[in-house]
Amino acid sequence: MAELSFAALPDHALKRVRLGGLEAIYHAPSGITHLLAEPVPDLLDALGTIGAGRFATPRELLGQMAEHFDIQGDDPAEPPELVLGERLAELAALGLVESRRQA
Amino acid sequence: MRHACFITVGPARFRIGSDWRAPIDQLRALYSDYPMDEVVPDFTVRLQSTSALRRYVRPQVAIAGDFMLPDAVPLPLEQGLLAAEMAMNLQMALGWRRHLLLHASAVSRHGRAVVMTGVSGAGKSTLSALLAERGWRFLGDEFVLLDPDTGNIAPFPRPISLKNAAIAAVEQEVDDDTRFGPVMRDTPKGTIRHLRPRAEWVEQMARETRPALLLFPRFGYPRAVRRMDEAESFVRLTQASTNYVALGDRGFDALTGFVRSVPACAIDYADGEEGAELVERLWSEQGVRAAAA
Amino acid sequence: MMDADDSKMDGPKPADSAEASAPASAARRTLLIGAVATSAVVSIRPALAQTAGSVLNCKIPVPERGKGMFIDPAGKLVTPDTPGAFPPSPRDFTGEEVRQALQGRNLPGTTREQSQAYLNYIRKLQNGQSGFTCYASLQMPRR
Amino acid sequence: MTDGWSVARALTDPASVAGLNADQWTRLLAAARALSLIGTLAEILADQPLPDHVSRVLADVRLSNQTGLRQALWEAECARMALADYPGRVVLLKGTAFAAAALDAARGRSIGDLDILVARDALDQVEALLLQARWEWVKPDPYDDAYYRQWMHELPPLIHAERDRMIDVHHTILPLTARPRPDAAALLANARALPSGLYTLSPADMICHAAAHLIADGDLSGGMRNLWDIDRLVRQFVEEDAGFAQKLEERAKLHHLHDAVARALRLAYRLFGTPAIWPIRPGTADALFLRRITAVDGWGRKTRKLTRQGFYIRSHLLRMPPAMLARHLWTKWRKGHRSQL
Repeated sequence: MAELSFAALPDHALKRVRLGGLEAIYHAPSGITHLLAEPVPDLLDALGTIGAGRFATPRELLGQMAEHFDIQGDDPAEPPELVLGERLAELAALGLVESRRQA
Repeated sequence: MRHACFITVGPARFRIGSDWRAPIDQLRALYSDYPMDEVVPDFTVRLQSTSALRRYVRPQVAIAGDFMLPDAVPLPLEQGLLAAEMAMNLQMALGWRRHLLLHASAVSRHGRAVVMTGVSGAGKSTLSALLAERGWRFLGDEFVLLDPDTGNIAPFPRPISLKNAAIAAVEQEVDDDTRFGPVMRDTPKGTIRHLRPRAEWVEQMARETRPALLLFPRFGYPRAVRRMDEAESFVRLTQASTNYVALGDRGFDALTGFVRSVPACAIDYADGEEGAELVERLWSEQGVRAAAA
Repeated sequence: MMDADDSKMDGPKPADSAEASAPASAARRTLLIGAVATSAVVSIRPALAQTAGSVLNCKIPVPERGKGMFIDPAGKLVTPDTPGAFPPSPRDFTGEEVRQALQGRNLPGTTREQSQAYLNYIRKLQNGQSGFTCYASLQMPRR
Repeated sequence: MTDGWSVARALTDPASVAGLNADQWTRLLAAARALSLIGTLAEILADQPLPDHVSRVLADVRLSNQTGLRQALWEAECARMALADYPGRVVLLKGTAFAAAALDAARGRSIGDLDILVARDALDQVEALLLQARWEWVKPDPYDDAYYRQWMHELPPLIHAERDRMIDVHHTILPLTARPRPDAAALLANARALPSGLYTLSPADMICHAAAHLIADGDLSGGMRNLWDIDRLVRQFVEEDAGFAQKLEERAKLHHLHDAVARALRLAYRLFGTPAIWPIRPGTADALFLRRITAVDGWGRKTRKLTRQGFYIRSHLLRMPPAMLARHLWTKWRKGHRSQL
């Protein structure tokens, strides 16, 4: 089955500003502003740590984030990498992260 | 066009053309303190008849110009002045790029400004008019122009558009009757009367001020004050700005910078008197805090 | 197949990760990534029309002229024979009338139910339809 | 010289603005806005010495150009993502295509909706993918919908639920009711790939499309900007390919658009001095076309009402055979639709 992997955008593509408990983000390619709540900024940070343009699967990202975070989905029976993949795909649809299909 | 005039307000220059004389005469009277040189304008506004016949028979003023909107309904010629004001606002709303435009009023004291934003009818216009009669400098009642480079506010002191009950309330405060424009009844927004800003505010309209307080007033509710956090202010202001998206990252920088540097409150008040008093109180609390910092 | 990118994970910056977990932020946090996180992104929509409309005398036809369709209680356009549907409004509403109706008043010349149906129609207006710009102008967020 | 002609002069000879006084500038800017050429004018004059205030006005316009360009390219990217699972070619048209291919014609051009061309038998699939990616129907009216699907060269317009931007999905470049029948399959087959995986029309087809749009399809209301597109495209393509005139000839014949292209080239030559890549013969009614195209005054008002009305009816005649036009107007009329000029 084809699986998506994800990568952070280059630094110049995003402007991020903390506003109280939220984060405002300006996406340069679209000119669209989004307001982000937890856990989105952390997801972006985690991908950013891997490096812009370096693709990682949700499982790989999960492994890396596990150093700092306890990751929880709605249902313990659901594999967390699947849930994380859904979240990342949503961000990819907005252009906030890059995605590509793995062979 | 047959009749025309030029008007400069703050940094913006308008050329207004009309098929009729009356609206131009009214504009000249209302804007007598403003520069009226024939310069290359930022915007052209046209007040034109809806058809050749309608120029003479129950004349209707269609609003047109560099920037136009669908759904605009023509106004009867008696409301031509209102049509001109609307058309000028429309040009700013759709075409201005030098500042981040906020649908808000503003007054200042000692070079520091209170910005008041809210939907039509929230009372921002009346509040600014009342405060301006009590020692504040009037910066504008329709648009606040935020300079993306400096974070300052460029005054845009148009004649204040008073509506319905607010007309009587402000008439009580202003001694000089010549500052009022004609009363226009049965407009789409009810009765409207313009108040000319004092000549000194117009003379000072090139002088920018620093924003110090952001308020979201709401008129006609029991008195209440609520601190508003940066994110909520930010989202509300994106919706109160007509050119936020058009300015791209400059708009983002300007607006995030603004909400992070200026404290914000939502205020409810029952009448203009209470509103003005609330603003004064918040202002002095703000001043104490600023001085302590 | 999941290993395909592992090589990429090796190279990067274990050092950086170590820095990221430096003392100040050493506390572990719980991150909820379930469906609730779907609403963690709000995109700011252009408000171009807003002030423009509010400073302008605008009108909203219900429904768009010449459609010949009725409006059901949910505001959807339906054929005239649909039970419970209301006929098109004989006149356009002004922005001000719609604003007041959104605050609880009836649209002029309508019954309560009719007014609600019309308002539901107006709420569904999209850019490009008559009256959209006008309606958009009434959409300043309220608390 | 009318104000439409002054705009043409400023565009083709930027140095000529040096002598303009304030009144002439005022009229020029208003006319350029009304013709949707202010963005182009701002870019063309970017390096000219200008009076202070003119230069500030045009700097603002250039900012707007940037915003427009960014939005147009992003919409194309969104369509690309939405249609990633569609195996056929997705061809960008008009302004977005010029921008995506970084053609001279894109400089300062205002870009409206996103227009794409796909194979006719793929319409259902493309429509389904777009709906899945949150585009929605604009028009709820079944008559309009049926009319579009049966007779027009595009799906009824879709609008994105969140970004409020429209997309027009075409399967050919003229309505099926129009007399010239461009070869849609050939348009797709000759399309040029962009690095993104999207396509643009081939250079010759681009000109055929612009000419079809101007002459055969439109009521000429955007005529001057259309001719400017053609001017820029011709200049660039001729420079890049010495055999371009010949290729254009072949493609124009293939698409039954030879007359339209010939007319467009003549008008562009007269208005903008576009290189005469085909022999210029005097054409009937060229003068009338030019009168219509330049009909704007220094206040930005469209002038010459009669000429314009004539062209409006003409645009309908060209799109539909008379009997069908009658039926269309009848249906519209019965439904109380008032066509607007």
